[in-house]
Amino acid sequence: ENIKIAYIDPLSGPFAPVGQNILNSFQYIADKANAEKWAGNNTFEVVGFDNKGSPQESLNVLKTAIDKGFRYITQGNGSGVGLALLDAVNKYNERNPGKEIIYLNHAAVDPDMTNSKCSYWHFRFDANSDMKMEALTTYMAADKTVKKVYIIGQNYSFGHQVTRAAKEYLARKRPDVQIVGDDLHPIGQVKDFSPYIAKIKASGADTVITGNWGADLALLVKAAKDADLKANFYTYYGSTTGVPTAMGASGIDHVKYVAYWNTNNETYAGKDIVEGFKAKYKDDYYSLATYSIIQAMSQAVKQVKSAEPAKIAAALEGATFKSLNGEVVMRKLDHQLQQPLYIATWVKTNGKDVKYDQENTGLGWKTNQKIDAFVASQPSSCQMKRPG
Amino acid sequence: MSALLEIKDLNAFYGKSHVLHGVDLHVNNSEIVSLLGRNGVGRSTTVKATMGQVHATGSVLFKGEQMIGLKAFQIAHKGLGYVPENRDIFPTLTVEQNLLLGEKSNTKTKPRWEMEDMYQMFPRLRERRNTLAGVMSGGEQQMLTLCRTLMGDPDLIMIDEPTEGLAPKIVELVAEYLKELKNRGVSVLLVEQKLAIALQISQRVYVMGHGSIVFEGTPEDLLANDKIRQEWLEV
Amino acid sequence: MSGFSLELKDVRKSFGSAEIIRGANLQVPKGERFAIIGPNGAGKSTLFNLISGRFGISSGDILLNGNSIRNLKPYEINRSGLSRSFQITNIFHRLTVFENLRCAVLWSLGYKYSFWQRLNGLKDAQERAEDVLEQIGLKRRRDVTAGLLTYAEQRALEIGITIAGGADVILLDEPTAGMSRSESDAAVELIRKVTEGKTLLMVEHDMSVVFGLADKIAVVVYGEVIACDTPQNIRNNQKVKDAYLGGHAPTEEHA
Amino acid sequence: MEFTLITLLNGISYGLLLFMLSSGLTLIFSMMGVLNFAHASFYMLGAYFAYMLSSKFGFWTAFFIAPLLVGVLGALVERYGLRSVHKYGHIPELLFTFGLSYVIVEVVQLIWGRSVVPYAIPASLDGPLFTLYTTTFPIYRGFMMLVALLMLLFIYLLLTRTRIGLVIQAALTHPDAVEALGHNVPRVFMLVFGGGCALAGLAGVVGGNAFVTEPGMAATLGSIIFVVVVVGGMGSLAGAFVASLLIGVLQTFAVALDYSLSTLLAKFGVLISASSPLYSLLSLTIAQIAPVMPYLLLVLILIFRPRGLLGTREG
Amino acid sequence: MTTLKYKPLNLGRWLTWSSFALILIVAPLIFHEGAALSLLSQMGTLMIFGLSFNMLLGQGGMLSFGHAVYSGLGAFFAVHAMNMIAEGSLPIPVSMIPLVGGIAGMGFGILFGYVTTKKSGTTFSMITLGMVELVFACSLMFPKFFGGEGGISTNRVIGQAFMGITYGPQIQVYYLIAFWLFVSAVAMFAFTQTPLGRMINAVRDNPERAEFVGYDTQWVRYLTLILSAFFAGISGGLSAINFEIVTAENVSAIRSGAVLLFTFIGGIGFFFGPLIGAILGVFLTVMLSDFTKAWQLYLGVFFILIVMYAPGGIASILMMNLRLMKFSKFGRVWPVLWKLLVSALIGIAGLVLAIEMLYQLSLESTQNPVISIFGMAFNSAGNGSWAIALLTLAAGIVGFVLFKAPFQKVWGEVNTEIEEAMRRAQV
Ligand SMILES: Nc1ncnc2c1ncn2[C@@H]1O[C@H](COP(=O)(O)OP(=O)(O)OP(=O)(O)O)[C@@H](O)[C@H]1O
Ligand SMILES: Nc1ncnc2c1ncn2[C@@H]1O[C@H](COP(=O)(O)OP(=O)(O)OP(=O)(O)O)[C@@H](O)[C@H]1O
Ligand SMILES: CC(C)C[C@H](N)C(=O)O
Ligand SMILES: [Mg+2]
Ligand SMILES: [Mg+2]
Repeated sequence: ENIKIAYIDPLSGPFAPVGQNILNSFQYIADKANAEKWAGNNTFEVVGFDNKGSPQESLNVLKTAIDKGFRYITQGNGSGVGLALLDAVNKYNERNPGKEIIYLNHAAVDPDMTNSKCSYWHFRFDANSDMKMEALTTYMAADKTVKKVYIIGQNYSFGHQVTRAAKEYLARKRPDVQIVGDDLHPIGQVKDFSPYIAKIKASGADTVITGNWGADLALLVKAAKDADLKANFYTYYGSTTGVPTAMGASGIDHVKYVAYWNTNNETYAGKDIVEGFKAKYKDDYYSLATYSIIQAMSQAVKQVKSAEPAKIAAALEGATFKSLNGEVVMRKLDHQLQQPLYIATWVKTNGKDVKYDQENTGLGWKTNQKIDAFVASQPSSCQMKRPG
Repeated sequence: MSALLEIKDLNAFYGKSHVLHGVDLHVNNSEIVSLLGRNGVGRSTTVKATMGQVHATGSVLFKGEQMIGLKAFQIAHKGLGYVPENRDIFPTLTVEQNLLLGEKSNTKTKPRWEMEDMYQMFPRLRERRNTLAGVMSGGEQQMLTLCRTLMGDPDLIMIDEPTEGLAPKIVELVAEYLKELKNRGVSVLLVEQKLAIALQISQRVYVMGHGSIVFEGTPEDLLANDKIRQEWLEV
Repeated sequence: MSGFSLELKDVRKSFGSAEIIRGANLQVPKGERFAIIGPNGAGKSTLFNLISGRFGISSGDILLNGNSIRNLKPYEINRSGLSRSFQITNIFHRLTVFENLRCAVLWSLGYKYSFWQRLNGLKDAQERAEDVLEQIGLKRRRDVTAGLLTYAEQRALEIGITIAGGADVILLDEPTAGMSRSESDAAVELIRKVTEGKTLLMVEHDMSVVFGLADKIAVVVYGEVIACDTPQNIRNNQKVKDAYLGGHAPTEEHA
Repeated sequence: MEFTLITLLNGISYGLLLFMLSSGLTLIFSMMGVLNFAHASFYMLGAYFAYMLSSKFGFWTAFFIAPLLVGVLGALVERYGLRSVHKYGHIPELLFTFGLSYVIVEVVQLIWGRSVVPYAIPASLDGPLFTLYTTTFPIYRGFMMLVALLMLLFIYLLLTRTRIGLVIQAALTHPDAVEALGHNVPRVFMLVFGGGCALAGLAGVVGGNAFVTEPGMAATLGSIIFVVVVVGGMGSLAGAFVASLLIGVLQTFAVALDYSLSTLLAKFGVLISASSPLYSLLSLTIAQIAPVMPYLLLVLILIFRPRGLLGTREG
Repeated sequence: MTTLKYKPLNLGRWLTWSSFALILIVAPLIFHEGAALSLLSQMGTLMIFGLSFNMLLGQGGMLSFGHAVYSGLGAFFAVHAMNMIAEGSLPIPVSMIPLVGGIAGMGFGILFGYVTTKKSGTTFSMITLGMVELVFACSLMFPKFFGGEGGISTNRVIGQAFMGITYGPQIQVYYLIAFWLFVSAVAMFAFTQTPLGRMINAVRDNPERAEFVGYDTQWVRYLTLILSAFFAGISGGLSAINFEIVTAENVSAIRSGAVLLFTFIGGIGFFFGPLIGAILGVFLTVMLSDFTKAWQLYLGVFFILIVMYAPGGIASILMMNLRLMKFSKFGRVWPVLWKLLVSALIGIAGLVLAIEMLYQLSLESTQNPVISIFGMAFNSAGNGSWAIALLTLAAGIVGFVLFKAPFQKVWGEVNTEIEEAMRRAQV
């Protein structure tokens, strides 16, 4: 049986680069899975649908996809969109019993989606922003030079979550650390961050935490360099398409990022994929979630011998499977994948612990620390409503 | 000597409606010629067509050169001046700027007129030199259009109803100035409603009816010819 | 209250530094036909603009039927019974002739901003418009888009719109400008007809029209009314001759 | 102190970039009456051309050639597009440029792809210009400011030393009459539009690497430059200049001010709690409303001074 | 638009309206497969939106860049109302939600309109532009009301089913929209036939003169805007029901631009222009983007072509040809017309092919270069298919150039003849 997954993400507009890269990743992994028969005789097909980055458009696209017979959708670029889809999927499944669809979330990391708004039909394969913040702050806690922290983020659900978490967790782990300021700026609109940098400078911060992604991150770092801001940047998305190029050498040594994976990991797990992907798409593979999703699906399909979402959902719950960052669990409680996290720093490639660069900059991510799943793990307030 | 302006078998069209049916007329050096006729017979169209502003066929020779097919600005550069009816002044510019636009950038010879002469002619304009032309009185606008064209130092000037909306006294003035133009060697093709003026100052007159010339001669001839007058001018 | 339809009391108007109207005084009795003449740029149209509320006046006062209309908005003045035409034709180009006139009558019939009545249901408006159409002799052009009318026809429509609202004080600015003799004769007749029993104030350079129509003539020079008298006396008034008429007294001189 | 100075400098340099963009727009807008919605797109083209050229022939070649290319492109657009629309009036003209902006973005993506291109600041202009206290001020920003000022000078001379401005203004209302006076109106229109676009292109050349060169760059600046033009006063170059600086500085400073009504009230001992009504309104900080400011300014200006700060005519 | 002579052949008008109603009723029966229903629903809402927009642009000559503010805010109020119904704190049926939107839109019409309509012309346009950006930026400042990036979602299946109508199934939503569309369209057309409706035309043509016949032009504009905002609000309310989510982009300049775009494509000169515009609009934005990544390019090019060659919009093209048929002259045009059309089609085919292959090469370089268009497979890497593309394109262009002149000639002749005929008819 051929399992069709609708990839609903921006394929045009400002966020298209990220969207396109992850779509390619999906298709690459799908091909690999089909070739290697991960799911026995079942095959995967990932089809891209352009949601133009808009929640409302996403719902249109969802309709179309459903009409075209898709039973699985995946999305990630933008928690705003994510929350909207989550809601729509729930409604659809209520109104069309027996025709349920499943939402495989590859990057929308707003914790609400696995807490207050958690849903039986939603599975998140990225680590939510609280987990990442947990890891980040744990790492920072060890670093005594961190004294004054500034938090800056995009003004939308995800940005808000990062700010909130940062404050809470730092207060818990390093009460001595002082939050000298926090800012929320309109997403994707600021072209000149120097005023923000001036502000950060004036605040005397030695460390900046930001959930910015895409151009918003690139410009931030660039402006920091221009004004010769010495502070370190702890980011979420330093590795997403476009950022490395824009950062260039300016980010060396003081830009870090936290994610569920790093190409230059301890064992270079997944290097064949990274190389293969680079060869095929002249682009970097960084979205491990694509791998995890296909992997998990394959296992579930094999297990229940059916591609019926209702059955698959049941199988995915609590499933344990092997991904490139190790043994991971799709927690039954809230459908949040429990997985280790990496913290890495932007440095020159050296062929030893930093083999792979990004976007041909000759610069890459050096793993500083791998945080085990249980450390990063977060409690969940999810009251999962299960069918029947 | 060959005429300064020689129009032969001029046909003009607005879109598809055929307005001029073979107009023939000519203007010699330094003479005033009037083009008379009732409303809507096509006098304005004749001058517009000559100026290349209406789609026309036939032949318009100016100084022996063919004007048909040229663009308006090219024709203007040949030394043909045109004062449109209904006061086409530039409302958003001041009086002085209006006059400035009249000047030709690439004139080899020293022009016959300076801004000063214009102000001499109509002191009213000097008083209002810095007001926006758009707010000027009807008559003032009329004066301005005339002067603006003169600034371009034309050898032949075609004037469409220059006296409309002018006070009787000014009308007489204008008549004087037209004579003055002629004395300075500028020919004039005058489209006029006011018969008295036209006959008083022009050497030859044409009468136009339904898109073609129905009479040519001296003012005296016209006064003598009641038939034409009744048929084509009065009611 | 005074028996004047319109009264100007020492009206002044300056644009920036230039004072254009310098204390104009004028009294127009009810039902009279008044002509205003004067050199170009004397301020005739400006006077009209002040009276009809297009510009506010700098000082002085204007009374319409005894009550001040000083610095009222044009529409307010129009509502209180004064209507004007323009020197440069000023109609609703994209509407048909009939619609032009109907728009002109709507307010006076009290339909105001109504959006709950069907136009075609408003019999009185229909009839009034049709009448005016008749009067200005454009019946056969009823459904032509106004922009396509010939110049003379547009002038006629201009007058039509002006009188349609049934105002009792009418201001006409050079109604026959650019018309040939025949047309302006017709226009004069039209004006005489439609302003029957109304107070008429008009600016005109065509002396034959002026002397043909006016009961009284006011002469404006440099923003002042230098004379206001019967046509006869005006014709013989030396001041006027010098300032305005010049050598030739009006005669039949038009093509 | 350091903060204030630096922020001021940043504000001014941002303002000057805005000016570089809006100057072209003002020219086109005031002279031809065309609201060129594609103006920011030409800015983008400038950046991309520069990126392309500089990677082959170095920055300085790009600096001079790219704007020309954009200018020529603009002229062509006028000649083969706008001109035929002109007779239909301003709305169609505006809509034409509106559609054009769609097309340009797409074409750019077709040629250079959807993501950021590495259009870098030339080494010769990289690095700090001077250091204020501890903050460095990059050379490139200084360079940007210089270019903007030169541009201002150039346009000013062009407009005051030639009649071109008059011709176009007149041609707006009475093209026939202007032609009859011996001016080649179509050509002048073409030059102006081309010139305006070239200016936008130049802005792109210097702005593109100061910030990022990506397909979205047009959209983000698109409407703000309209604000500048209108606030400054349509057709007033000086106005555009003042407005650019004003908005530049205003926005830059606003970002930095974390005061809100509630902080103000707090000064008077009134404490606003999250529960109290209008909390979300009262607790809005100036920094948060920074993005709105230009538009707020726009609306206010248009209501109270419709012809703009230094504008001469309305609408 | 009302400057067209609507001869009082009211029979004809009855026919038009009842057939309109009929179409609305049967449409879903014809197009039922796939996403057709949701497309129809979107068209419906966009139609109301477009018509209301044209009240300003077509009727009043007011070019607004911010019309989405009214539909958008209407939508937000509608969505909050629905959530309140869900909580049971608001006892009204879902069918009435559009009215909530309408009233909200109207309210903001009263608020903003008072400011914007103080001015007309470019100034008006600019103020509306500023206003829409303002409201949009506010949407991020008041997440409580606007729901920030993600917007506000709702559930339309609320309150007890009334005669089995739950609004769960799309078809029921469609008919709700169709109903409101019909009502609004009738109302808006009726408006053009009222004193205010006529005066707004007058104000458009010559505001000054309008003042001198007793009308306060600002009030005329203001009232018209309020009414138009009301209908915009209704369309907003409907879209809230249809999508069950309302986001900031509903009040954005982009949305406002879109309605301008489509209304113009449809034709602002005719009352029904926006209807056509809406249909095309949905096709171009929603469907096309499913078929090709180049949709924005096509949209832009198409729009530009319309602006350049048919500024009257599709509606005017339609009417032109209808007129030909009415005067039974179409026969004369057809022989030259079809050649032109055919060559145009060929050219377009070639162009599309080229563009698609280009996209494949530059953006999908990694996918396999073979794409299938018009049911045929083309290898965007191979010269063969490029040759085909360019040849077809060239052929099309040549044909077009060849047949353009004769067509224009005949077209001009025929139309002048008709105008002559009409003039004679009048005189
Ligand atoms: N733009 C136009 N489109 C169509 N027909 C026109 C146009 N301008 C003038 N006409 C027609 O062409 C004919 C001649 O017009 P023209 O203006 O030359 O008359 P005229 O002799 O100048 O009369 P007038 O005293 O009104 O100036 C008239 O019947 C007029 O209706
Ligand atoms: N808005 C304005 N600003 C400045 N000056 C003005 C304005 N309006 C009119 N004027 C000036 O006022 C003077 C009188 O103008 P007005 O139009 O009243 O003259 P008029 O008597 O109607 O002359 P004509 O008989 O030529 O129409 C003119 O010199 C004109 O330039
Ligand atoms: C693709 C990611 C940058 C999306 C982001 N993490 C979000 O949740 O909004
Ligand atoms: Mg004429
Ligand atoms: Mg006057």
